[in-house]
Amino acid sequence: MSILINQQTRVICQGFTGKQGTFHSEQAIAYGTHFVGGVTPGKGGQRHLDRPVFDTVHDAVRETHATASMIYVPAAFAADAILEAADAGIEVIACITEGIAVLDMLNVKAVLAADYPEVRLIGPNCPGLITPGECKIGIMPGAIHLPGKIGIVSRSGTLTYEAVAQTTAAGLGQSTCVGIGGDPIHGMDFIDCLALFADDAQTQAVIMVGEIGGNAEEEAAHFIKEQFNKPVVAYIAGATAPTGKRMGHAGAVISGGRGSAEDKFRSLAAAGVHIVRDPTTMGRAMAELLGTARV
Amino acid sequence: MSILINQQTRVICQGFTGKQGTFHSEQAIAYGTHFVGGVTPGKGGQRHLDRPVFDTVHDAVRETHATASMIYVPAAFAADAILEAADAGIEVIACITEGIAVLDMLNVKAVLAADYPEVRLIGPNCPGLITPGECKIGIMPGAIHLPGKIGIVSRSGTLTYEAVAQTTAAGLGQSTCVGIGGDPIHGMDFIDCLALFADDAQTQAVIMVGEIGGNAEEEAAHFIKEQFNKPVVAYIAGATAPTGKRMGHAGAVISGGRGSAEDKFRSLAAAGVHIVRDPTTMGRAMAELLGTARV
Amino acid sequence: MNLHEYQAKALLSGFNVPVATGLTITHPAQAADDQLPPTVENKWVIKAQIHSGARGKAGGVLVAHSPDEVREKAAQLLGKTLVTHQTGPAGLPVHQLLIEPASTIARELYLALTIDRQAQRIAVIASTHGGMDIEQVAADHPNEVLRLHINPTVGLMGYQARRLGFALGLTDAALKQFPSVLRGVYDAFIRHDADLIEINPLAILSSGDLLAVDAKIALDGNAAYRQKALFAARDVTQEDPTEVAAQASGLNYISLSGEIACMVNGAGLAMATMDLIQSAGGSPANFLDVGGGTSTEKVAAAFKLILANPRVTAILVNIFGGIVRCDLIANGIIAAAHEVGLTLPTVVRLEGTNAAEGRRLLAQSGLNLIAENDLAAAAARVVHLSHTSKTQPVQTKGVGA
Amino acid sequence: MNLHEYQAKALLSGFNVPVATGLTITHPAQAADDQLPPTVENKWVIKAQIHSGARGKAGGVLVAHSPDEVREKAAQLLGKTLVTHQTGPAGLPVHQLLIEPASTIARELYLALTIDRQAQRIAVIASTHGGMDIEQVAADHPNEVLRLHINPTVGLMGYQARRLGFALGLTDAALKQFPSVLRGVYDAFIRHDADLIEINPLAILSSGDLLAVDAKIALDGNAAYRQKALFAARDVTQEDPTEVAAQASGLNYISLSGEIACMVNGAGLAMATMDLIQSAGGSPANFLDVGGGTSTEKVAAAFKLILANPRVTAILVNIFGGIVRCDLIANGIIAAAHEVGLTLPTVVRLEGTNAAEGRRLLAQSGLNLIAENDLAAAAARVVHLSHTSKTQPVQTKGVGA
Repeated sequence: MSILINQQTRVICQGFTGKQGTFHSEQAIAYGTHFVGGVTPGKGGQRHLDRPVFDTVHDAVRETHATASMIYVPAAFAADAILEAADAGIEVIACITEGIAVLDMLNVKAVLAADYPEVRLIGPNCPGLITPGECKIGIMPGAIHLPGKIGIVSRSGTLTYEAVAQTTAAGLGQSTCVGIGGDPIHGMDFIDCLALFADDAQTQAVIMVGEIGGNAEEEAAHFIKEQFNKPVVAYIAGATAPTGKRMGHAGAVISGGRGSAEDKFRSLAAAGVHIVRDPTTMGRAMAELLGTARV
Repeated sequence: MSILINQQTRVICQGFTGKQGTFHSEQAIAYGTHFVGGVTPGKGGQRHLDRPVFDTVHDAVRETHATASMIYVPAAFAADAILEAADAGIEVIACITEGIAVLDMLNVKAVLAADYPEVRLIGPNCPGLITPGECKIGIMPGAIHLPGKIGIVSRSGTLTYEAVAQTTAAGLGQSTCVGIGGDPIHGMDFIDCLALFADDAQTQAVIMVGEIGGNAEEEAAHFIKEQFNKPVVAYIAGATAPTGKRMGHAGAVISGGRGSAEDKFRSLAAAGVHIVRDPTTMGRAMAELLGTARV
Repeated sequence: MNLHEYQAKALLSGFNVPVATGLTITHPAQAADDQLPPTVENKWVIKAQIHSGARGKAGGVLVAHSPDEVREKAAQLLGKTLVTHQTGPAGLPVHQLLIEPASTIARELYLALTIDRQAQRIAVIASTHGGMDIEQVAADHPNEVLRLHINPTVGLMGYQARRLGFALGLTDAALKQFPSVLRGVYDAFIRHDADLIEINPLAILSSGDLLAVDAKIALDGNAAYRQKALFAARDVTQEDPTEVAAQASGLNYISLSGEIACMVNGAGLAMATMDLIQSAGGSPANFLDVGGGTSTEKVAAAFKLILANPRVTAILVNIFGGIVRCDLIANGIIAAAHEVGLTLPTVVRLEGTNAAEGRRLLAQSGLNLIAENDLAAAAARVVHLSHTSKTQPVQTKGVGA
Repeated sequence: MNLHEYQAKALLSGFNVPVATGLTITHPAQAADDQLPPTVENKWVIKAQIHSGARGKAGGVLVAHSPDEVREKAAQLLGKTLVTHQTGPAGLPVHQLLIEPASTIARELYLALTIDRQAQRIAVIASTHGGMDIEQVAADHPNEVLRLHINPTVGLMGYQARRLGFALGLTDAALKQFPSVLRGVYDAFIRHDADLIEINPLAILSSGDLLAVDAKIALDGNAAYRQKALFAARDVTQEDPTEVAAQASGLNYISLSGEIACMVNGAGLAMATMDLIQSAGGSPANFLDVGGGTSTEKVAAAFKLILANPRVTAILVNIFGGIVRCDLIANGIIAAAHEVGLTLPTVVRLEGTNAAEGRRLLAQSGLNLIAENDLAAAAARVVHLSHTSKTQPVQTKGVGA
């Protein structure tokens, strides 16, 4: 099953003919993704990577019946690209672009909520998402993944790869991995992903990778306690980060004593989540948890 | 039962101490409306019509637990007043004010949809609504009403009174009468009212009073055909109005051959609505229809 | 409120919409050699500034090939009354002309923004069929009229402009310019509370550049309080003088072609009254909504408007007193009837608050006012009186006239 | 990016937020008699312009009663380094002073706008407890911190401003002025892509008027491309020089107080690496995210930043090669190690794409680079090396130094 994307997902790329778009589209195609074309305004009618190029996402959807898009356009144009995809009927939009202004994202979220409530936005400033062996939309290295039973949802990029590599090493594999991104205003959140994992038969357990700052992990803890019944392993990065210092991701700021790693670990533990304080043990902890769960 | 408002409805007035607000608040109180106070910024703490005055709707709601508001503030401030009421938790907002700019109303509707989807806005540029014998919020003459079984929904003001007087004369009476207003962008529409009448045990049938222009009546016809099971009598004003001339209400413009009275009569008749072409026969037609219905 | 073409273009130009450099004149002498906009080929277009489209077919758009010819053609047009299919048979007077250099047009597009009340959004409408009536295009080629809606949170988005540009088949300079033109029109719409902005045609010149060759702007009357400069530029010579006078008195009046005048409170009831007159065999002379807070002065003003129409043979007053008390209305009618010297047969139907007292006052007034409680009967009566009135003069007991 | 108080006030003044007329100087002589802002009572306030609050307690705000005293106090402050509880022990240098006339303050309010990421809206925060740390107020008097959110479609509404004005207990002039002040702050926030605008205190003067006595603005770094003028006014003297240098190289570096440097790709993995160092008994010297498209130049720049910190005793490089291939990273590390003359013990963990080849390259490089496949082992190793390195110099086979 998996969530959000699978072998049937018809993927396009916005910013297709740019350097980033080209490279990651090539990777997606090489991974076996059902990749049907791309969009670069003004290059409609050309071919690129043996796929058609369109001037607009509407054209691309009309011609290819695409249902998912990965966005690599520059930050100044990314809000426009997200709304173009939504307006054209794209269901899953992964915006990889980093550096989008916060006010732009506030507007994007307001418009999505008002006009396109069904659209699933992943990111921005995220690695994207992958259903191993089926569909890769983003910048993650495909080779470390293994089709399997663990859903992974993470605010971090390379730290997601750790979780992936560890679950692959443990032979558990992944159902779908979603990097939700580190920006303060972003699309799908932990809870949105957990809700999908809850209904996905392939997903037997979830690894959640959080960061200091905000309170998305606390909200996720509440959700898990109330209505999520599969085992969850969680790690929160930033226990040693000093208060008030920015740690790369704009979202990762501890403000006013809230959002610390300790707060988050505590909330998650109280919700019955198996917390790990050592990021190298996520896969092992999950294997043990599922081993125990099987008894 | 009735819809939207009844004896329990706690009503305030925005623009309470103004000339219009004062007059219509007095009328509402005299009618027996559960009228709990009003709002005029800067006059908080005073009393008016033996009711408390508040600086803000939030204050009024906190102190009086008001659930409905009637708005008589000038057009330039009416959009603000509507959103203030919604933000303060008012459930039923009747905006009597006419002359609100269209762009203001576009924004009001967008914000209501996004942030206050439960709020019921009636108007603007409307006579308000009344549940006879229980609660009067608006400018309609209370005396012509009779508690009874007919729901009335109308785009017109005085023409609503015709429908009321006729159903009173016929001894049928009214459950609730809603004047939805004639502006191009407004709150509750025919369909919204019909949906409430459908679930209201007191309402046995509905009189719908439409006008030329727009296609709200055509949409209502579709709704009635699909899912409304009570008898409906409908009259559309403007059969003799020439194309393209404005007939007072900004909404009443025939544009491009659509929205004519004939179009509307035809749609409604096709939906099983009993149409009357003589506005003096709405009450009689309803009495006959219900007489027949009883057999 | 409508703007003239020259006003619309001046407004749009402020939002970087490309328009020709034009000269607006009210007298041929103003088109002096050194005032005329420069042209490449000594060719000017002279356009009558009236509140109507389809001016070309009505002879309202002329071409001249020399400054002398410009003045000659201008003299022909100024003071003329133009009748188009939009003006009605009375036509509209030409008091102002817009003189522009002629352009070499490669293609004509249609572009408009308006309020879509169903979508509750501002709608952009565009078509490759420019220079003709868009309603006709919509009827003939429904798939070639492009529509999209603007979310008020973000306004016009770049992708929307791009999408339309590609869909209109634009290339090169026009493709690059189009988003800025559309942005300008949108900004003008929002900033100035427009109901409609229509550029028809939006031309692609032979140079490849875009040019708004004609422009029409209608403004939201409800926003007059915050668009004072534009509303101050209203040209009432382009409107029905009776309707203008009505507005000045706070009345909503529209001239119609029949002979039975009516005076009603409420727009819906006024339309219903017209419908009743028609179905009773008469023909309404006007729509007249006296509104809510009806005073003696307003009623008097309303009678004056009605009586200024020589076709009127009878009057129907239909008041459903709500907040307004019928006795006060009756007093207003009586005072107004005296003031204006009412001689035409007048049927008065008063219903609602204090209706009985109102009827009593009318009956005792000594005026030729026929009270009818029943609206249907009132309509039948006024139609009957109208027919009688056409054949024989009516005796009145009024003090006036 | 943070603005100085004087920059923030100049910006806000352009949006009609009332601020005192001030003089900004970099040298005492600039505070000439005829340059000083006029005062009623010959009383000036001299404020150090540093990127920190709580300047008063740190001696950064002085009062003077004559122009001579102004210059004297200015001379005391300029060139000083101020340490507040927000600056860290190193403090911040004072290069600029803002001199304002002293005001007679009746009450102090707090007003701020910021992004509420949970509500996904701009939030307005206000309190009657002005002039103090709002987080402390929120802790002590949670009910006296007012919050409301702004819908992006309509922006700040009139009712919101009125409501806050009444809730703050404003009367008379202040009540009337407040909506315009809040509107100004909101417009400035939107127009200039702020992250935070804080006016603390917003004073009610004894005259009854409002005055922004202090102002703090932080801008959204992601919006730098469209706020060029403001970002050009960035004062890097107020920032950690290493962090500034890192940004110039496209690196994200934050100085910390420990002795084990780390170089990681990805912010989350970088934090996780710090956590691991700590739990292994070490203490991280920095946060360093080399980002995605890591080049030899970037790796070299990263090593230079790390080595510029004299406290560093060992280095942990942790790269999870995704799109970036580990063999390329290894080559970058080798080249950089040669270039900068790397002598400190360095543990390198390479994982992901082409990791094996990367490890082979490191092993053959002849450099003192210790490869560890396992991240936990790498952390333990670097902590061990760090302890050793403190007591005895490390022998390196490097070509540099």
